[in-house]
Amino acid sequence: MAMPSIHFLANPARFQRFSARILPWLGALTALLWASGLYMALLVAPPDYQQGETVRIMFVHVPAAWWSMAAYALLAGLGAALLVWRHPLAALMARAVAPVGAAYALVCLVSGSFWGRPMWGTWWVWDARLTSMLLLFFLYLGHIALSRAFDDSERGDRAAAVLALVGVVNLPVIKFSVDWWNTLHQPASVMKLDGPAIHPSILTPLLVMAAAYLALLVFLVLLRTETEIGRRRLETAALTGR
Amino acid sequence: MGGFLSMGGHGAYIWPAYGIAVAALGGLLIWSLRARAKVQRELQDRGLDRRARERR
Amino acid sequence: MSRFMALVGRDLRLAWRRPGDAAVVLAFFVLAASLFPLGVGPALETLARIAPGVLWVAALFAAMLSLDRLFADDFADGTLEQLALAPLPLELTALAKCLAHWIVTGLPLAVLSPALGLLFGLDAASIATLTASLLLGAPSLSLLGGLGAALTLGARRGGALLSLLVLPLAVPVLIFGVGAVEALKGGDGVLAHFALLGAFLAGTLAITPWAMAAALRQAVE
Amino acid sequence: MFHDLGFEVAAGRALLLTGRNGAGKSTLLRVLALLTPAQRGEIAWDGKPVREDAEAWRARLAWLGHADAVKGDLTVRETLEAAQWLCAGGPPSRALWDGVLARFDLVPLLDRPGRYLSAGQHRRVALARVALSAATVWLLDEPAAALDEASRQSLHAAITDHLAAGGIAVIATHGDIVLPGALALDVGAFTPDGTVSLEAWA
Repeated sequence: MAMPSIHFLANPARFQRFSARILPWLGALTALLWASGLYMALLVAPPDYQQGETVRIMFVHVPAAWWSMAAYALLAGLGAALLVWRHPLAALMARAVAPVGAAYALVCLVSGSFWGRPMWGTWWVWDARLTSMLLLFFLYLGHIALSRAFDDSERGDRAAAVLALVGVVNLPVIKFSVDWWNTLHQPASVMKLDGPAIHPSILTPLLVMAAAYLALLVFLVLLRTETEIGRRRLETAALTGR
Repeated sequence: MGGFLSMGGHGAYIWPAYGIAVAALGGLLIWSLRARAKVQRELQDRGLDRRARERR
Repeated sequence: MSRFMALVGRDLRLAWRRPGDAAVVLAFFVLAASLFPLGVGPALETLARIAPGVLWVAALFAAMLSLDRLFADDFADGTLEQLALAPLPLELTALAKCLAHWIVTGLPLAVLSPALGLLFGLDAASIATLTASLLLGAPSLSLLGGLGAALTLGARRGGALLSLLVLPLAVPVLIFGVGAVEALKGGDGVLAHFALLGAFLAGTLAITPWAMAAALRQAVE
Repeated sequence: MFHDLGFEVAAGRALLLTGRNGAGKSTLLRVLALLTPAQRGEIAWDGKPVREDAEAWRARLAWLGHADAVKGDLTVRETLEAAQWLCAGGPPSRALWDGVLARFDLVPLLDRPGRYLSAGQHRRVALARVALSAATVWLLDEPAAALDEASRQSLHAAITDHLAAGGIAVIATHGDIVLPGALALDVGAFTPDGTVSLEAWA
């Protein structure tokens, strides 16, 4: 039942030829997106009538939140590919994705607290979204720690894959419980910025920054997957004494 | 230029937020590039890299 | 069914032969909870306000402490291989061990909590709600903790790693459990909280046996 | 580890796996017990791949690994009864129980906790568990390890009876078990670089 698209990348050598070809182009695209995104976010976008300039932090905060959650879903998908279809590359790609997802979650947390400071006067606010992001960050740390906790790295990959599958099912429940806990303890917080009714002058920079984050995510994942393939090749070579 | 830097008085929050985001992601990028280079060097030393394997 | 009960019985007998292991966990629960008044101050009304949170967090840590041995002994002496080959599906085997763990740890924690509730100046109704929430929440902890124990079998830093993996997943239990007691004090109904605790337990019962079996199969490979 | 290795064992026959340490004897046994998944290859019972009904195949197995699965805190009686309840779902028949305990000289040790037993005694308890299980296929990994001469005799007798009753045994051994008419297979001969030596089929 191997789906054609996954099967195409199944063979590490074929994957390396594919990634070697597209990495330079993807790198250039990422740099371009980041340059234009930052330019639009800092110079072009108007200040918000309420928050003034601090709204600009949203351009680095919100995309980090989106893609750190998407990366965790990808991690779970790779986990399923490894456990269900024994896809050889999924384990290595999962090792590549986890640190990037964790970094995105960290960026989201830090930028979130910088955003909260002028508005709420404190560095950290137990806001529902920030708290869920903090827990997602811990799930990432758990995944990374578990995948490296065994002498046999394949065992680590499979154990982390099981954790990712349970984690991705549990994540909405965690989010619900935190939102629910938040409404119990705090009146609805003022941060309502990500509603659809965002003014285009704010929406376009946000979308460009989101594209920049995505391009960087894909670039880093392909890059790190190549490294993991190399590492695994070194490991097996050492094991079989070649 | 002054207005741009002070960001309507909130510069002290906007610049660090951007700075940390770029530093963290940039750092991850550099670290990943260096890790790949190190692994490829080791592969070449052991004659395991792609060109050597295709020659065999 | 008889195989399932035989396994639960064997684990209970093993726990009975080593009462020290369970006693240490319960002692830790009491000690961890009683440190808070030393830290926060003896004023009973502050203690009563933070009591549900403190007792639930202490129960969470106590459960985590007792979990890394759940499969480790069987893994070390070869019993896990026999269990993997027994006609009883591995999912049920893992469930039996979590049930035994709940009986040995989860139940006593709940039974002990009224005494600690008094230490914190909780009124009778709050204590009853707290104990009920621990009774309904602890099985989820045993299941999630069992998954953590199975995943970290043979890992280098088992104990601490287990808590890092399991605690984020156990956050809903903590929130609903503590929420129940606070809802009582707030005057509105506790039914919603217990329903959510029950729903979480049902969900955990549906997912973790499969995940534990997969993790155990990897361990015996 | 090994590949292109194939064999067939009929009812009432035994297969002795030999080969130096690390040749893959234990791994082959674990693959047969479905503990370790094989990358390629098939295990069939009566011509039918066992993967289709793994539960039924496992129900036919008795497994003796390097570790004896004897609990320090349980007495020998409790260990054997628990194992019997787990695989058969009920207590063992009186005759079988007495016969096996007598054969492996465990009656005096019945009520002694596992932690006071020696390695040889642990091994005898593990062998008793295998004998008590009504398994058709015995997978034994160096069963004679840590056994004294007397215990080795009772092991030999137990295997012979098992084969006589139409059972099958696959035994990894260092040559310390001699079974007339048994197939022998040197797992070391099937080394990864593909050299297959035919005399392995002695």
